[in-house]
Amino acid sequence: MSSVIEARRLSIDYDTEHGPVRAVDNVSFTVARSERLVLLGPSGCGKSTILKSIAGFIRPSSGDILVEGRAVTKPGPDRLVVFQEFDQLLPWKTVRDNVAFPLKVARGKSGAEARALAEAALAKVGLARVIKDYPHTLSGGMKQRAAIARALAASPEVLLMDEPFAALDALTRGTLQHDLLALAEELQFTLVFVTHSIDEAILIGTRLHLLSAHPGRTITTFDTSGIGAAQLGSPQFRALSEEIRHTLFGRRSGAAA
Amino acid sequence: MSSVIEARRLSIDYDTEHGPVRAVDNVSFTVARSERLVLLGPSGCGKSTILKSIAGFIRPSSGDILVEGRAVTKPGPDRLVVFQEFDQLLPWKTVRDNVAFPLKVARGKSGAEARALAEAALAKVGLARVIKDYPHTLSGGMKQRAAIARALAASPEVLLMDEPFAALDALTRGTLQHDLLALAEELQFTLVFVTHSIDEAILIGTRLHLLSAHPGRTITTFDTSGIGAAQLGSPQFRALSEEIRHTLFGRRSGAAA
Amino acid sequence: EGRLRIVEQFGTVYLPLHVLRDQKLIEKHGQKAGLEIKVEWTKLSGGAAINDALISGAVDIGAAGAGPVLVLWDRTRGSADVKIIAALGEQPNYLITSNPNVKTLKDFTKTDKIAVPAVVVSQQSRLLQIAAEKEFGERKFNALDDLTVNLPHPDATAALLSGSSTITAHFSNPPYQEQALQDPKIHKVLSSYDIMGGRITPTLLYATSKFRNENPRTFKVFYDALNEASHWIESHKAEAAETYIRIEQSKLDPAFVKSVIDSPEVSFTTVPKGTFKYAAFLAKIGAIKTRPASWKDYTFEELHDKQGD
Amino acid sequence: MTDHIAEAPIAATGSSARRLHWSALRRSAMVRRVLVLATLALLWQLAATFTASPLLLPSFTQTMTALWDGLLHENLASATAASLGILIKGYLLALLLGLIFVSLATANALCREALITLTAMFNPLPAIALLPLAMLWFGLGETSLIFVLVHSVLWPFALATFTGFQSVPDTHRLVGRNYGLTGARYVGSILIPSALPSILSGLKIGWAFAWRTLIAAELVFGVSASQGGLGWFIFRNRNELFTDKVFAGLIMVILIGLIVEFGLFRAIEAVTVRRWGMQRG
Amino acid sequence: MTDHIAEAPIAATGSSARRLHWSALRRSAMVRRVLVLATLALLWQLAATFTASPLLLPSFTQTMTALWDGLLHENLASATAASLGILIKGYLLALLLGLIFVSLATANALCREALITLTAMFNPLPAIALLPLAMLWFGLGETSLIFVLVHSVLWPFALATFTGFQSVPDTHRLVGRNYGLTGARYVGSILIPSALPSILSGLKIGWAFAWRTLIAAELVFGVSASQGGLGWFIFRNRNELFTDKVFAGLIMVILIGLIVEFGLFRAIEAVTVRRWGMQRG
Ligand SMILES: Nc1ncnc2c1ncn2[C@@H]1O[C@H](COP(=O)(O)OP(=O)(O)OP(=O)(O)O)[C@@H](O)[C@H]1O
Ligand SMILES: Nc1ncnc2c1ncn2[C@@H]1O[C@H](COP(=O)(O)OP(=O)(O)OP(=O)(O)O)[C@@H](O)[C@H]1O
Ligand SMILES: [Mg+2]
Ligand SMILES: [Mg+2]
Repeated sequence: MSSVIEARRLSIDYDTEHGPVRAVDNVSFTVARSERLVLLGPSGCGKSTILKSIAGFIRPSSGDILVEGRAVTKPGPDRLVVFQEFDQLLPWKTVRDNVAFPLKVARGKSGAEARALAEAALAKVGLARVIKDYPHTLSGGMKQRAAIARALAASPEVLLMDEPFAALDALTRGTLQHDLLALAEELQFTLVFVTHSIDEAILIGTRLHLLSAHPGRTITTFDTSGIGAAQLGSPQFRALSEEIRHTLFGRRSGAAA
Repeated sequence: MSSVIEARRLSIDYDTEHGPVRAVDNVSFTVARSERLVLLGPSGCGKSTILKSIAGFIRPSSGDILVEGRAVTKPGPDRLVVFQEFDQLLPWKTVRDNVAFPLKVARGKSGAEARALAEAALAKVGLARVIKDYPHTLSGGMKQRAAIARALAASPEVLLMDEPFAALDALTRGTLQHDLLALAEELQFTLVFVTHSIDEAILIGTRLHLLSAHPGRTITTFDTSGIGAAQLGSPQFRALSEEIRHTLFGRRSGAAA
Repeated sequence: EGRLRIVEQFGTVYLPLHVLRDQKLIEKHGQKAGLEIKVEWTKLSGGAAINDALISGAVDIGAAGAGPVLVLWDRTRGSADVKIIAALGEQPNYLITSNPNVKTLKDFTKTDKIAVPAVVVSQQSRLLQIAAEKEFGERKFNALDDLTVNLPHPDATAALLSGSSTITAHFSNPPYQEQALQDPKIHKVLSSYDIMGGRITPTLLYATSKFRNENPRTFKVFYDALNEASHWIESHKAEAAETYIRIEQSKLDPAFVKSVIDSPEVSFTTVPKGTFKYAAFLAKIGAIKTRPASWKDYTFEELHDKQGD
Repeated sequence: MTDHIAEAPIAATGSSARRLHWSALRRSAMVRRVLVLATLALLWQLAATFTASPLLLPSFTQTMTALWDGLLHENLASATAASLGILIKGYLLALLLGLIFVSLATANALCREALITLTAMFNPLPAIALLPLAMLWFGLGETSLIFVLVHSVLWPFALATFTGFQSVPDTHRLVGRNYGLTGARYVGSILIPSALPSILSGLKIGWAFAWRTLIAAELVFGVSASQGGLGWFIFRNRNELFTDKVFAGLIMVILIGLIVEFGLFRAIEAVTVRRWGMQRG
Repeated sequence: MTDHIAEAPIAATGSSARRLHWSALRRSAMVRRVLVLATLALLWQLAATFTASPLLLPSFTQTMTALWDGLLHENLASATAASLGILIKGYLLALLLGLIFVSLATANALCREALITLTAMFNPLPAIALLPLAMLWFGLGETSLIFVLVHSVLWPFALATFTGFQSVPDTHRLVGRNYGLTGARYVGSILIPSALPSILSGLKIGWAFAWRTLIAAELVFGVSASQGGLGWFIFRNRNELFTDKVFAGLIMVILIGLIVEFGLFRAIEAVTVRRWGMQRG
């Protein structure tokens, strides 16, 4: 069995002042090598929570998560995360050093090599101009792009991305979606991707895992391995998009996003 | 002349280690009462910067900003801001108290009244469940919704929103877009709205102000006052969307957003 | 007039003050003189703090060692004009050691450390300097200074008795020296009486001339009461010991306190003794700038008909 | 194996442990505290026994006996109360002055420079430097003690608080300004809560140094008549070489320190910075 | 009118002032500092003239004369150097111990409890309490001084640093853990830089209290007549009632404090926390 990630009957509770609150309820999925699983669901349904528990930051209340067949016990650089937060860049490092950092500490690259790789990755996300700047001088979208560059430069076996493109304009977003898919093709990493955009989910994912609103339960899954950038805007694509929308929200949505 | 906001030949520089960096270059616009101006442009083009200078947080390097005919000299509760950052909720207040806070300090409401209004506003954005929780227990999208509720509850004359819906799923986003428009209709406030979504821009705005990439310069403006939720998905809507895309990026974008 | 603020330190040498307080002698003498006197008693530690208090006017009468008093007299000449009111009593200070090889000052070696309350400037340090000058010759008064270290009396005593520290000698003070000497490992090297060639009064009461000029009657009352207290102690040693224990709320054994104040070397007298030699030495080494012509230069007139020196 | 993941990551992401787990942790925090204290007492007892020099280092048991004795038969309790009274007055006054000072420094560039300069100048000055001035201005007694206490608390507290204020995230500042908050309202509703972790650390340091200073200063400013505080209790017994009572007095200081830490500061932390997710255990 | 907006908001959003403006500000920060110092000197001079009690409060000019004299003709310079040498040794040792201690506390729950408990217990203890132990273990001299210095610096520094570590934002922690950082590497590359504002405030407070303690402790430990540091210089002149020299010694402390604040700490802040946008002026 070549499943890289396996979540079995996963439930996650947060302990709060008012007692435990269930965020994720009995969710199971498997992700095979070089598959791209997208978690899709309404705000607050537990997408980030699931991602953090794959990353090893949160221990499930019940059920378990296996990565490469072994139970996740701690975080590690085999599963790099792009967080949802803007402040995930370390403020005391320049943008370049932020990207070079995991290359040095987790990939054993030399300083010069790490810097060179970092610069290349930053150029790809359009941040060549600001490599020597500190993160606090970046705009929201620029911070997010730097974080994406940091994760991609380190080419992990498993990549966990939490709404990485949410703060980006259409052009930048399109470019990065394209780059991500190309890189996935090339490096064959396994991806778990959180988004609230249905179209993005179809484009990026080979499989979509739909979650209900709080607490997150599995609604259904879609196989979208056959659909890629080439199908974008096609009737098939739009039909699937509508179907997913309907499954999630039960009616046609009037949102412009 | 009934223009509420007037920016005249606005240029804004940030002073950095490497000298001043121009973020906004010679941008002018006026926003009439109860108009809804959308700033649209690529990541890092200076949208947030313009918003912050209208809010009175950043002094222009040249040119000036008038609000109600007077030069902006300081921030104030007549121009409430929904920031782009997730951490704009005050962590030491519950979600409800966060929303009640400006009502008390800037609108002179009594504690009970403020709390009641806060609860109503939070219910509208789907956060009734968490009114007594502290912000650090909220998901990214929930924080953003609370911030939106906070600004809307205080019903300012001028509302400045910086990508408020970026972290939201399609359904929530659609609902909030709808609610915002309804409220704008009802209260007739003046809105400056930053987004990177072209469709959202068309839907929300009565006028779109397109900015070029760094440093932000005016490309052109679009009058979209005739287009609303009713036109969403119509050929006219799609044609406009394509035109804007073309104006901004010079080619058809392959992004799924 | 009518108010007296007195500051003292810790030790049996302050016994006359304890008696004043215990028997309300100042108040009694005040009534005799037709004065309602309110007495405030304060405790401070260290001559420097007492000097500050006196100059700032926070207290009226202080008690400290001859060293600080003479320095203060020297520095305030022409301004506050601090002078000595009276002595508290004659008491010896012993140089004691736990090093069996030390019989005289010459026997101290580099490995010995002599504890004094304050290197160079304290009463004990000055006594040691005078002794050193005698022992090693003129101008060699600081021969032993390098062996001295700062340590308050109680800590020095504890260190010496514990035997586990580097302190091998202590220029001490009653009652610590008596306490220490109860230990057979400790012996006496020198007494301040040997050094000064006779009995001395190590602790003195002093005040500013301003206070005396402005409160002549109160001053007189205090002086008379003090004399009575001293006389009373001389004839009531056992009761005086009890007074000490009562006023100081001391946990010491009354018999021990009595043995300290009952020693033939101790007597309670208001007449200063041995201060002039001391002052002359200080003037010689430059610690005070003015060389007094006689002991009367730095004492108030009340004492001038006594046989002091 | 699962314990590791429970340890580090849950501490990292917050209160994600299960209910039972949490109460077990609480219990074990208590257990750990007792363990630490017991170990210390044991080490002390051993060291004292080994040293066999009760004049320098009385044993734990001797000290406890002296403490008991001091509380029952001597004025240890009232001396402690007297010291505590003065301490609290000086401490609160210093906090008030510190807050005013730091607030002014936030509002005005000249005040800011004055605060930084004054702190750099006066913070390193030992109390000895203030004695003459204190006596000159306040005479002997409580006022002078309070003056010295204020000196020892004001600067470190102001420093910690000012650092906290300067580190308040921009977003919090902007939100406050956006609502038109200025002056005391801005400081009170934005800066103070946002800087609370630093302020609490300043409060703790100030509290500790207030004690250090008081004990030392009581010796210098002395006592009138027969009353006197804990510092005087210690000094007197030191003068009479009752080292066990000296240590009993110090144990009082330690006990009060522990009570204030766990009864007050930790409690405040629990309902503020920890509850708000601003500080992790 | 535009000045207001330049003041508060620009401070709030960061380095958005124009180049010229910034250098003008820098210049005026210098001007302000000089203004503050001059005002203080003037106040002092007036107070001294008014008090007319040079034995308690010598004037600014008298003190400056004494300072000059002390540097040229007396051992003030060498005494200062001696004190500074010991101070730095004790200070650095305390920082090292503090960092180790706090790092252990971050990694292990028992160590954490031990740190909190020990700090609450020992921080309020005056140096006097350590005297017997220091004598017992280290005898008299430099080692004992360093021991007392470590006591005065270690606890407040550990407290401030630990507070800083606990306030490190979750995202920074998660990023560090995500890259597999643990132990010293985690502390060094995540916790220390992220907590740097608090650590710097701990460094400043520790530095100040090291001076306070050293000046006081030199009177008790390890002074023999021939050598002796600044504390001894002050004490001796105080006993001999050369108050102007006492103040000259204190001015040395103040001068060193100012040099360290503006030459070292501010410089460090400028290239770290301010540069990184973690702290505002
Ligand atoms: N630290 C926490 N303590 C308590 N509850 C929490 C905590 N973090 C998240 N939750 C709750 O868990 C649920 C899921 O949160 P999560 O962040 O996983 O949502 P999400 O799907 O990522 O949402 P979004 O799209 O808005 O980011 C939410 O209801 C939230 O309130
Ligand atoms: N504090 C700062 N110091 C220096 N430069 C800054 C600062 N803040 C922003 N900038 C620069 O100004 C430019 C505009 O930033 P701004 O945040 O306004 O962009 P934006 O249009 O909001 O982008 P996004 O859509 O990514 O949020 C960027 O190039 C950014 O690097
Ligand atoms: Mg999320
Ligand atoms: Mg922005």
